[in-house]
Parts: sequence; C-alpha cells; structure tokens
Amino acid sequence: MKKIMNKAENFVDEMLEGILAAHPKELKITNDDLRCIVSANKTDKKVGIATGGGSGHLPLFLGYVGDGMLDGCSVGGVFQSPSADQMLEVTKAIDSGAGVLYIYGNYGGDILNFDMATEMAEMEDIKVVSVVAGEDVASAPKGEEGKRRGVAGIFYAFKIAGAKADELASLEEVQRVAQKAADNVRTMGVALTPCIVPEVGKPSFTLDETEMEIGMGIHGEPGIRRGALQSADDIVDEMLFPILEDLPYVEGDEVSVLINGLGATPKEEMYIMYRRINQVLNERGITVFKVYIGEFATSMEMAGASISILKLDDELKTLLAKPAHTPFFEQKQL
Amino acid sequence: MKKIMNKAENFVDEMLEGILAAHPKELKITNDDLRCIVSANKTDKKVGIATGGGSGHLPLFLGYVGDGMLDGCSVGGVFQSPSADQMLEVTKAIDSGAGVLYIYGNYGGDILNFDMATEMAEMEDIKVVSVVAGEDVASAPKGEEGKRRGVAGIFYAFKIAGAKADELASLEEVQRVAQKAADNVRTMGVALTPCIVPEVGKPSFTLDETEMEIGMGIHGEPGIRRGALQSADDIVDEMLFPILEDLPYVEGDEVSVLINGLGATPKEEMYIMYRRINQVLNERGITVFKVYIGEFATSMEMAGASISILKLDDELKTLLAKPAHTPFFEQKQL
Amino acid sequence: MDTIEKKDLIDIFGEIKIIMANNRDNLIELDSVMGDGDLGLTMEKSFAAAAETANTIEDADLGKFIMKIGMAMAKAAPSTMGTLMATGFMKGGKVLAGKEELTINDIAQFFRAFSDGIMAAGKTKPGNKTIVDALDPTATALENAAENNKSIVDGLSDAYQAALKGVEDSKPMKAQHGRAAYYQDKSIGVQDPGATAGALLLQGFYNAVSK
Amino acid sequence: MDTIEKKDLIDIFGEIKIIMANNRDNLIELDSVMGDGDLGLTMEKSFAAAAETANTIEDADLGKFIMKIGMAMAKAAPSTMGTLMATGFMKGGKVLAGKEELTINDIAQFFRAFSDGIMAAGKTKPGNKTIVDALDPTATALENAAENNKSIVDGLSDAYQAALKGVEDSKPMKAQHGRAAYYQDKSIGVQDPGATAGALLLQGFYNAVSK
Ligand SMILES: Nc1ncnc2c1ncn2[C@@H]1O[C@H](COP(=O)(O)OP(=O)(O)O)[C@@H](O)[C@H]1O
Ligand SMILES: Nc1ncnc2c1ncn2[C@@H]1O[C@H](COP(=O)(O)OP(=O)(O)O)[C@@H](O)[C@H]1O
Ligand SMILES: [Mg+2]
Ligand SMILES: [Mg+2]
Ligand SMILES: [Mg+2]
Ligand SMILES: [Mg+2]
Repeated sequence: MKKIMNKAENFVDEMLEGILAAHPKELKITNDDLRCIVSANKTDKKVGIATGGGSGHLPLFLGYVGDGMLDGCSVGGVFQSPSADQMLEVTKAIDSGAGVLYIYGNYGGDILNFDMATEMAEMEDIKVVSVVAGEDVASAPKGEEGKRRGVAGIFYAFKIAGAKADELASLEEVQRVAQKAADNVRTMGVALTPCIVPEVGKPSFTLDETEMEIGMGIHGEPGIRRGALQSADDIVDEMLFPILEDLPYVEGDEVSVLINGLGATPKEEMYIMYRRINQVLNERGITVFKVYIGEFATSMEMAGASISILKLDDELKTLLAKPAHTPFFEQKQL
Repeated sequence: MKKIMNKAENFVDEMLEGILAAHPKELKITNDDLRCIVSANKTDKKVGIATGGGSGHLPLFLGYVGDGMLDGCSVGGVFQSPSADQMLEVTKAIDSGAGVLYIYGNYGGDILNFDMATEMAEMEDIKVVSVVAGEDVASAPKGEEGKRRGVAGIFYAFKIAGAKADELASLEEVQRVAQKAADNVRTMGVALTPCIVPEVGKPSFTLDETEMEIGMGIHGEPGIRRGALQSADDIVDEMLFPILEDLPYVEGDEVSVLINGLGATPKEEMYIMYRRINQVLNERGITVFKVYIGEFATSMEMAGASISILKLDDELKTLLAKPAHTPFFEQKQL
Repeated sequence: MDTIEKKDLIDIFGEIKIIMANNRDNLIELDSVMGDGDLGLTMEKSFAAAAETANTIEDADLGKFIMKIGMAMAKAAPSTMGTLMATGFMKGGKVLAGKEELTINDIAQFFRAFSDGIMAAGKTKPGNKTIVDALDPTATALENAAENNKSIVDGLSDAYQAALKGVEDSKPMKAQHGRAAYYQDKSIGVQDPGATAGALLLQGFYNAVSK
Repeated sequence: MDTIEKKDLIDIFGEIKIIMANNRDNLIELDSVMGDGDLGLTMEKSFAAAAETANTIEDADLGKFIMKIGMAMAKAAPSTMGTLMATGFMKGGKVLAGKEELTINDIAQFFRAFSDGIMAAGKTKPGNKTIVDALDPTATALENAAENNKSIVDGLSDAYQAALKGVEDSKPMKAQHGRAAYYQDKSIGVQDPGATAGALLLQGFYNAVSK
C-alpha cells in the first residue's frame, strides 16, 4: 500500500484536520466533532442542505459544502457511513428554521443512519426531507431504479439544490428540484485498478495488468463485465450507449456531461474520452450545455472514470448555471 | 500500460480535440494547428501572455489559458517541447500590439525553441520578453538557481502575470511581476510510482512497492534520495525544510502554499500533508494567505506530490487575489 | 430465574461483548465474501460500547436503560449492522418502558419489537437474507415459550436454536439488501453475516441466563 | 570534386537521412541512459524532413536552400537536438548566402557557423559534453584543410575523424546541459548521444562526397 499518510487509523481525522487548516474561512466544525463539517457562512431563512457519507471519495462529500451548494456534511470512516448522531448535529447547526434537506447516496448504511437522524431531528422540531441519489445504470436494471447506487451524478443534485436554496425557496421546492436533478441523471463507470482502504491495507479485489471492469462501483462493487482493456472509444461506447438508452436521451435534448476521474486517471485520458462522447452526442442530435471534467467522486487511488449525463430543462439549466464557491469546487455564473 | 486511450500516437491530438470540444466558448486554435491553443477572448491593448511545453502535465500548460491568466499556449508531444514555429503562431495570434510575455519552464528543449520563437517574432515586429521559471530546490543547489527545473510553482507566475496584464500594465511591468513570482517560489516533490509515455509504452524508471524518491522531477528526472516510503509527516518535513531554508522563509513572512498532486495521488493524502505543513509554518511564525491543493502540474498517472511555497508581498498578494477563470482553473476574488 | 433484572441485563451485555469479540475474525471472514469485511470490527465495537454503557447508566427503568444502550451503539458503529442493532435495542427498549424486571412475556415482546424495528428501518421482511431471518423466528419462539409458560432459560434456549436455524434457512436465499445484493444470484448458498450476528446476540442472552 | 553543388547537397541529405535511420536504435539506446530516449526518433524525423525538403525546394542560392532545410527541420522535431541541428543549418546557411557552389573554404565556414550557432543557442561551449564537442573539432579540421588546400573529400574525411575523436574525448566530461546534467557525476564516462549524432552528420557528408 503506497499512500502518503501517517497511521492508517488516523487517515480520516488527519485529512479533516488538513482540510480545516487549509480552509478556515470557509469551513468549520460543530459539536466539537471533526467529522461534523459545516459552512462558515449561514444564511438566514435559507433551507439547509446536508449530505454525508463515507470518506475516501474527495471532493465527495464535504467538498461541496460552500456557497451555492451545501451547508453541512457528516463524515464517516473510509467507505463507512457517519452516525445518525453526527448527522443530527450537522442538521441542528445548519437549520435556520426553514428546514433541512438531506441529499445522499443510495447505500444501505447511509439510508439507515439518515432515516434515524430524520427521526431524531423531528424530535428536535426540525423539519427534514431527503433525496436519495441513485443513478448508476450498471447497478440495477431499468424498472429497478430504486436499487441503483449513487455515484458522481449526485454532484448535480447538490448543485441544483444549492442554487434553488439560495433563492430562499421553500423546503418542498428545494427538495423538488434536487429530486428532479437526481431523476434526470444517469451514470456508468469503468475501473482499471482497485484502491486500498487504509485500515485494511490491501485491495478488496484485483484486476490484471490488462483488465478493466465496466460498471464497477466506487467502493469496488461488482460491475457488469470484466475483460481486456479496450480502446478509449470502445470503453466510452460501452458506457455511454446504455446511459443514453436508459433515460432515454434523444434528439433535441440538451444535457450536461460530467466525466469523473476515480482518482488515478489523468485528465488527458478523460479528455480523450470526451472527444468520443462529443462525437456520439453530435451524431444523435443531443446538445451539450456544460461539460465538467475532473474528479467529483473518487475512490482514492483507483484508476478509472465514470460518465454522467444530466438531462436539462429550463429550470435545471438556470440553476446549474448559477455560481458556486466551495474549497473544492468553483464555478462562476455561466 | 493501463491507459484509457486509442492509438498511442494520437494521444496528444485526441486529447486536444476533446479539450476543444469541451470548452468551445473558452478556447480556440490558431493557424489551423490543434497544438496552437489561444483564448477565445482577446483584450485590446493587453500584453499577451503565452506559455508552452510538453503534454502530459494537465492542467499544465494549456489549462491556464483563460481570463485572468494566459492568452495562448503551444502544445508539444508528451514531455516534448512544441516547435518554435508553433510558438510563433500563438505569439502572432495573441499580440494586440502591447507585446508578448513568454513564461515557461527551465528545460533545454523549451528554452531553445522559445529563444528561436523570440527571434522569429522580432522579425515580425512583435516585442517578446521571457520569464523562465525554475524553482525545484531538489534539482540544483542554492547559488545555482539558474539550473533549477520549473515545476508546479510556475502556476504562481501565470496567475500573477495574468492579473497584472489585466490591468493593461506595460510588457515590462508584467514581466517584472512574473519574474518576482518566479523568484519567490520554491518547490520540492516526491514520487511514489513512475508514469508511462504513451508512445514508449513502459515506464522510464521503476520504484519498488515500498520505495519513494524525494526530489524527483515531473519527467522522472532523478531526485536526491530514494528510500523506503516514510510517514506523511516525515515526507513533508524532508521536502518542506529545504524549501524553507532555501529562500529563506522566516518568521513574519506571509506565503501561499500549493500542494500539487502528480496524478494518481488522491486529495485525501494531500490534505494529510497539508496538516503537517500547517503545523510547521505555525511553529515558525509564517502566515498562510491562501492554500491551493489539487493537481496543477502532473505527470499523467504518476503517484506523488510536490509542495510549493510563494513568499508574498503586498503587490503579489493583491495580484494573487484577483479572480481567474479558465476551463481548468477558477478562482473568485479572494 | 423467573424474571430478568437490571443486574442480569448487565451480565447479558457483558456476555454478548465477549462473544462478539471472540467471533470477530469469523464475522470479518463472512462479511468479506460479499461485503466489505467490517462486520467483525463493528460488532466488537458496538457491543463493547453497549457493555460499557450498561455498566455506567443509572436508570432503574429497564426500557430507558436499553434505549440508552441502543443510542450508545448507534454512535459507536454507524455501519448497517451497527445501526440496525442499535435500532433494535431502541425499539425493543421502548416497549419495556416503565418495567424494572422482565418476564418471559416481556422478553418476547422485546424481541418482536426488536425484529420489527429492524424490518422497518431496513425496509425489509423475512426471506431477504438479512439479520431478520434470524430474529423473526427468535421472536416467534419466544412468543410460543411465553404462551406455554416456559421459563426464561428454556425460552431463550428455544430462541437461540430458532436463530441458528434461521441462519441455516437463510443460506439458500438471494440477498436483496446492502452490498451482498450487488452479487445477485451469486449470493445464493452463502451464509449471511448479519443473520450470523443475530444468532450470536441470542447466544449471548442464552449463555448469560443459563450460567 | 572541387566544389559541392546543389545536386551534391541533395545527395548529402539523402545519405544523412539513411545513416540517421540506420542508427535510430543506437541513438535511442544512448539517449535512454541519461535522457528520455527520443534522440533516435527525432534525428530520423528531422533528417527525413531535411531530405524531403532538399528534394522539393527550388532555390539555386545554396545559402537559402540550406536555411530552408533548417526551418523545415525545426518544425519536424522540436526536441533539443532537433532544434539545435535546425539552428546549425540556419546559421550555417546564412554564411553561404548567394553561393551556388561551395568550396572547401565555404564548407569550413559553414561548419564554423553551424557549431557557433549551436553554442549560442545552447548557451554552451566545448567541454560541456554536448554535440559541440563533436562539431567544434570538425570546424577546426575543415579550417585546417582549407588552409592546406585539401580536397573536399579529404577535408571532410579529416572532419569526420575529428568528430569521431570529439565523441571519444567527450566521454570523460561531466554533462552540464539538458536531461543528462541532472545526473551530475554519474554522466562521467558515458558517451554523449548528441555528440554521437554530430559524428553521424559528418559521416553523412563524408560518405556522400566519397562515393
Ligand atoms: N436493509 C437491510 N435490512 C436488514 N438487514 C440488512 C439490510 N441490509 C443489510 N442487512 C444486513 O446487514 C449485514 C451486513 O452488515 P454490515 O457489514 O454492517 O453492512 P455494511 O458493511 O455494508 O454497512 C447483511 O449481512 C444483512 O444481514
Ligand atoms: N544547451 C545545449 N547546448 C548544446 N547541446 C546540448 C544542450 N543541451 C543538450 N545538448 C545535447 O543534446 C543532446 C540530447 O538531445 P535530445 O535527446 O534531443 O534532448 P531532449 O530529448 O532532452 O530534448 C545531448 O546529448 C547533448 O549533446
Ligand atoms: Mg460490512
Ligand atoms: Mg461496512
Ligand atoms: Mg532525448
Ligand atoms: Mg526529448
């Protein structure tokens, strides 16, 4: 295991100490708990938006806490849910009376804890609603959307919800647009190498020097096909075609494309992927409004990438175009 | 070699096609040459700023072409200089009569070609001056600064020069502040794994499963010590102490810190590094104005990171704080 | 033993803690097959926190006592099973509110609420290859024991046997939840780690009362 | 052969092209020791472009002819050696401006300008383990040959020998420039790939005129 770290058991807390030291004007903690991160700016009457999830996915999850996106994040161990208790503390800190929206990924542990936190928040008279993001078309077939894992596409739900909340919209309205974003995004990924959970010290699966796995999840969940590494164009086609057919995305649609690096894959390769995506979308008469290429939801040092496509309407487009500013993500008004 | 690409010989051009397809409003080409990238926005009377260098370092170099930073970039093959001819074409495209500043890294091939381009530009009556960035303290001892390789610290020269040029300052003034930034930054890096030049197909050096090399260059140039992988804190100390002693940076100084991932190293690890950097700077009474953590000058899929420190004065601070917006780098006014 | 008192509950949590620690590697191995392998660690952590809390809180009201233990467990290990176990204790504790000693009938109610609470939280039911497949038969066994006026020791013996049988019965099931569900048909025939942890819980109850 | 005419120059470029192609792997190997291993590829590319340009451009003025070849080379391979070779031809061509045939004296002037042009561009001098250590003795040998009224063939024979000796003499030097300089003392004793390419250039001139 080749990681720049100190003791494995301190991996998450030392990472958090570094993040808080680097961004003292933007982020702070609540309840004296390093793992309860909230934005340094609190806006009166604004719906609070919280997320939470396991560590090891930077900038997911806490990297989206900031202006125009999220207000708080509870942080779990590597690939582990934070506790309901920590979620509650974040909820209490970010509520300004307008209620709190939870947006998190569709994973058993997270659901259980966010559900428990919701109950606890209600006992404290804080109104909480949730949007559970799940858009990995490789993780369950069409018709069973509710079983799909949440991956990089959750970025769009964060971005859209954050922009809406900034308008001081109601909790129901913010939830509605976040759900709309979550419902209109589809993702598929490919893994080239595994990653290592620091405290485990060895990969949870292996891939041969010439192998890839299409559809693998960001915690190494099994994909849909393992085989010899293909050309970039073929890899893109194998991921993009099922995405396009799933929603489906058709001629005349306007979309945003997000290519997410899993950790070790360089931007050079992601742009080679985009070249092909652009060709296919052009051929199908699908227009691209905005492209995001970079790391949005990683698996530490895993090599590979995912493609997410968000189908836009005027409302989503306007909200996506709004500026945002967090320590990990900046966008000016488009 | 596990890369998401098509034919190795098309690696650079297909990457460029992807970049241009993804960012059509921000970037365009000149002279019908994919490898001559210029900003889509040209400001009258503004000094033009160009860079250039080998591919394989995204976002370096072309990623800094955009508002508040550079106006153009010539793009070489992987780890290869672009040609003087391409540099000239970019120069011609970005000159608006106020002259052109070249900012590039201290590498033999680049120097030769930028020198030749300078001569050619003069024959076309374009005034050109240069700042050659070299700040890797591992690459040559103090007293021989002129021999040092340019690495991630060049980001600061781009940022500072771009902000100054936006004020419609003269060529001499823009050159002066760029040189000041270049003179006041120091860098050191560590490599954990090699990277592979696509057309070569195998790494140019190897590192054992438990080895690291302190001071290695971004093309795999030999470092100053190879040994067993140390703890994050020890690695930071081995890079940071020589940096701090070199300029030197002393009590009362105000600095900006940049941690640059070489490609495969996740942000989690970079923040664990920053935790230690922050401790050391605090101990020494050095104040941090702004922290940049991410990928700024990579070596494709190489694992490792570098630390750069820029010593600020009021002028550099004001210029660093200005907003910038490129397809690869965004910063709002600090 | 006709009723379980607070000191007995403390013994029970002490016993479960030891059993979970002893079975740590076994649970890790089971959870590594189609999960992330953390179950041994989280169960050890959860029940260490439970035992510690049991030793330190004052409440005479056994309902509150157990609920507080559940809350401590929720903090200690927020994994799926950690949270479900915590939920079970919180929901089970709720139905015991006000009681200072527990009859076989109370214990049956406790486990029914425990199992139902997990089903509600996990949005699942028996047959989906989860801990519920160990706990639902457990609750039924205890209800039968109560109906037949069995002793607490005998009731918990039946319950433990029912849990073990539940683990066996769940092997041919196909996983519908959590990480194992990603493996689809491959999960058939594999022993469910969560159900196993459920059986260990019952083993703790039974061992402690039969000592 | 008393003078070199345009057709001879075309032959020379044809010959160098073949030699560089034949020595590609050898140059790659030499450049891999303390460089990036591209030298064989770039020299092959550069001189393929040179030979092609020589075959296609019209100029009777051999100075312009050679300068244009230099410019084509600069485009073809912008590596250190590619650019330095291009610079050499551009600077060497400049001193031949207006000439339609070249004497031994012209050739000596050409190589002096070639070598000096590289020194200026590379900000270097003899003794730094570069191509200059092959080219500076080459120019001197040609100047001596011109002074002694030697034939072009004999002059280029001396020059080639001087270049080969230059390669040998540069082995014990310590690299001061380019990637090899990062290796410091480790570069001592190693054969410089750039100087080797310089000797191959002379071999091309000599082979072509002695055919
Ligand atoms: N929705 C659910 N409802 C009830 N039990 C579940 C559910 N999902 C998973 N389980 C149980 O949890 C066990 C895994 O627990 P654990 O290792 O803590 O999960 P993870 O590590 O994925 O968070 C499974 O073997 C199963 O018995
Ligand atoms: N500044 C310089 N001046 C003259 N020759 C140089 C200089 N730097 C390097 N060289 C020569 O260039 C050779 C390497 O050429 P090349 O492989 O093209 O370099 P790179 O691949 O690093 O661009 C060296 O062996 C040396 O002879
Ligand atoms: Mg598990
Ligand atoms: Mg787990
Ligand atoms: Mg070379
Ligand atoms: Mg080279």
